[in-house]
Amino acid sequence: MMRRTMAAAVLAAGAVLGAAAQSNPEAEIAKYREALAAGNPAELWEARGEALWKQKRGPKAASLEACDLGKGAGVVNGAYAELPRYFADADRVMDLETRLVHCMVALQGLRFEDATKRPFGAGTNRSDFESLAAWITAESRGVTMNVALSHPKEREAYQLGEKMFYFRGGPHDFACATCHAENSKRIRLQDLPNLTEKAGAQLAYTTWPAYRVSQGELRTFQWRLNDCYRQQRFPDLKFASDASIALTAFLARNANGATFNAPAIKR
Amino acid sequence: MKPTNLTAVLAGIAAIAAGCASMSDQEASQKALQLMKASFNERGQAKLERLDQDETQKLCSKPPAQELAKEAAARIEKQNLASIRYPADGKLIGDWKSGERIAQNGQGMQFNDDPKRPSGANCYACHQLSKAEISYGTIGPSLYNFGKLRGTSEPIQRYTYGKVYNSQAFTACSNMPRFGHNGILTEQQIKDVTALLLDPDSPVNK
Amino acid sequence: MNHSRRAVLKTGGGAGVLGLLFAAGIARPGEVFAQGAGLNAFAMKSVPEALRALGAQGPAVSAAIQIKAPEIAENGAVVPIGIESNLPGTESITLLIEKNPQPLAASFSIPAGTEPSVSTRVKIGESSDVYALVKADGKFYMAKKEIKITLGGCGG
Amino acid sequence: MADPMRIRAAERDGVVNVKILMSHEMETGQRKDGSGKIVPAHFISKVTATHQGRTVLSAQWGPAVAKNPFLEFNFKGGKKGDRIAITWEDNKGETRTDETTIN
Repeated sequence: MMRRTMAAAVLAAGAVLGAAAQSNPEAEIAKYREALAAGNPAELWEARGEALWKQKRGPKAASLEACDLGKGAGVVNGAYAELPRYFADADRVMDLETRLVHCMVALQGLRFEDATKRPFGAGTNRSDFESLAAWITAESRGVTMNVALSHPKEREAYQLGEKMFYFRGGPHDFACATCHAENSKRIRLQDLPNLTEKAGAQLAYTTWPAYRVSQGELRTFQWRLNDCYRQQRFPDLKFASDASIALTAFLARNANGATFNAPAIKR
Repeated sequence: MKPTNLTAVLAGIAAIAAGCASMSDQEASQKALQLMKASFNERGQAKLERLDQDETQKLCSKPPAQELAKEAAARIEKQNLASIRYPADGKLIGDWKSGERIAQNGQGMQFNDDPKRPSGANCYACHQLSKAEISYGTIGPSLYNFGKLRGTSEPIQRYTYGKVYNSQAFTACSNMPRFGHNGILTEQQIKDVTALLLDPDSPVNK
Repeated sequence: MNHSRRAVLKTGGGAGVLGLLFAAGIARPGEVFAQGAGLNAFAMKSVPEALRALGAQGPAVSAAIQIKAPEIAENGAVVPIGIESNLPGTESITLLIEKNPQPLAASFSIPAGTEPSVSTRVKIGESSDVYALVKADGKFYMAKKEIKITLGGCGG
Repeated sequence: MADPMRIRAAERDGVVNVKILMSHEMETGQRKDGSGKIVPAHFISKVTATHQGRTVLSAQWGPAVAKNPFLEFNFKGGKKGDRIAITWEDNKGETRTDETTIN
């Protein structure tokens, strides 16, 4: 099956080669992306993440298997498609990373500062969060996005996230909306999803985490927000911060109804 | 669904959502700012002051479907027009080759950038300029043949320099950074970018 | 795995190792070629030098070799490239990237029963011609394709 | 220690398609780290694939192969249930072998 798909992709690639190539960069880029999809190194992170989830760690020598991601203790399948959500035990809306930190502290006995030391990995200095997120999100592949706004704190997070989305600041006057509020725009050759519209919001949110070939790293949605703000010339968005959760809540909720399809592979 | 429709729907959702939380738009703006101030760390040259908006930024922090009042737009343009400083030597056209390098460079002012190195303008991120560079963005209009179409008269030179210096002087809530006003580019760099756009020898006009 | 051979590889670390291996009687010329490229070829700084090190000067251009790769890559850090040879008796497939500091990227030896077609992903520093070198029935053949590398994203 | 590879081997009409992902930095030896120091070259230099003990592909790589390498090839003669083993060895002498079953 996989072989047939690959063969078809290669055939399709061969057919277009030479003909329309020069005049159609978009088609060539599409081919580039298709060829990459044949083998996604995100799988290497998924394997590490599953092992981490089950490994006994921390002062309490406990695994994360009893962690409640919102669908009951230890239920991973489909959990990511309903995050961020309100957790009564913390009286707070939490996204995946924040919830994982909560569990590392509560179950494994780690201190918050130690647990959050390395939100994003670089080379062999890997982030546990990126590996865990790779595996946990993979367990929601094919699941319909269903982020609730039933608790007042969920509604507040959504509303504040929306405000953040349009907030212009910094020396460049950039907001999220500068690049992500119109259809069919691109930066350099990269298509920019219109996050104010259902289709764009769905496509964007359901394809993170992703293996970023430009970095050779698996990156999470939280990383995506952090790095967008860096490029917006804002200060450094804190890992597992309330602003980060609010913006995630806004964008995740707008993706409701779409089928989750990550970890993906991107430029 | 058209963006305007959806924004209306979203606004509707937000309104319903706000129902019991009963946060007015202004309250939400204030609360979001507090939230952001508590959720960002200063890093490198990016201080928390960057979250303090000027009036232009404040007025422009709104969904595109929410129309900006005519009077507000006029105020933004007037204020920003007044900020433009033209070069004392009266020369607005620099070196287009240097302008091309500035247009290609996307570095500068990020928390991981060296503040001692000059910033780029990253024009190609949003605009088509020369024919040779196929990797260009479309957030802004194509500027290919910018000078060829407009000529290089004194008013065109002043408009071009001024637009790069402070885009909001001509279009309120433009997406384009105010390169001179906010100190992203130096006077010489703006001259060079102006040359890239207007010089007949520049690849933009070939 | 031959342990004594690995020990030599460890201490050698790249260029010049091939001569050492021959001298030590560990590698036979036939074996190295059967595995594709001579090790010192990887250190060469140009395509002609690399070809010489591989004993493959003046390979004939062949339409029976296909390079399957996008003409434009969004990022040079990962460029997918497949090479397929339709030459009978294909023994090895070698990939060279002209503008890379060391053009020789990878070499595959194809035993009988294995299809003369491999896919991998390489780094390409800037827009460049890439070459596929195929050894078939003892002779060398070559094909070429240009790959453009674009600048991406916000540039930061 | 290096992480396991992900290997997929699928037989169809007598041809086995093998896809491999390896976890490796593939440092070129030309990149500088944050402090401006050259990061030493560290890359997989040799890959061998065997089917029931017989070599079905061997490769020599330089540092231009992309980080977290991907390799795909096809060979004849494998059956469902047969074992495929992949071994890589890098320029520092580290090595790793993983196996999978053809399906």
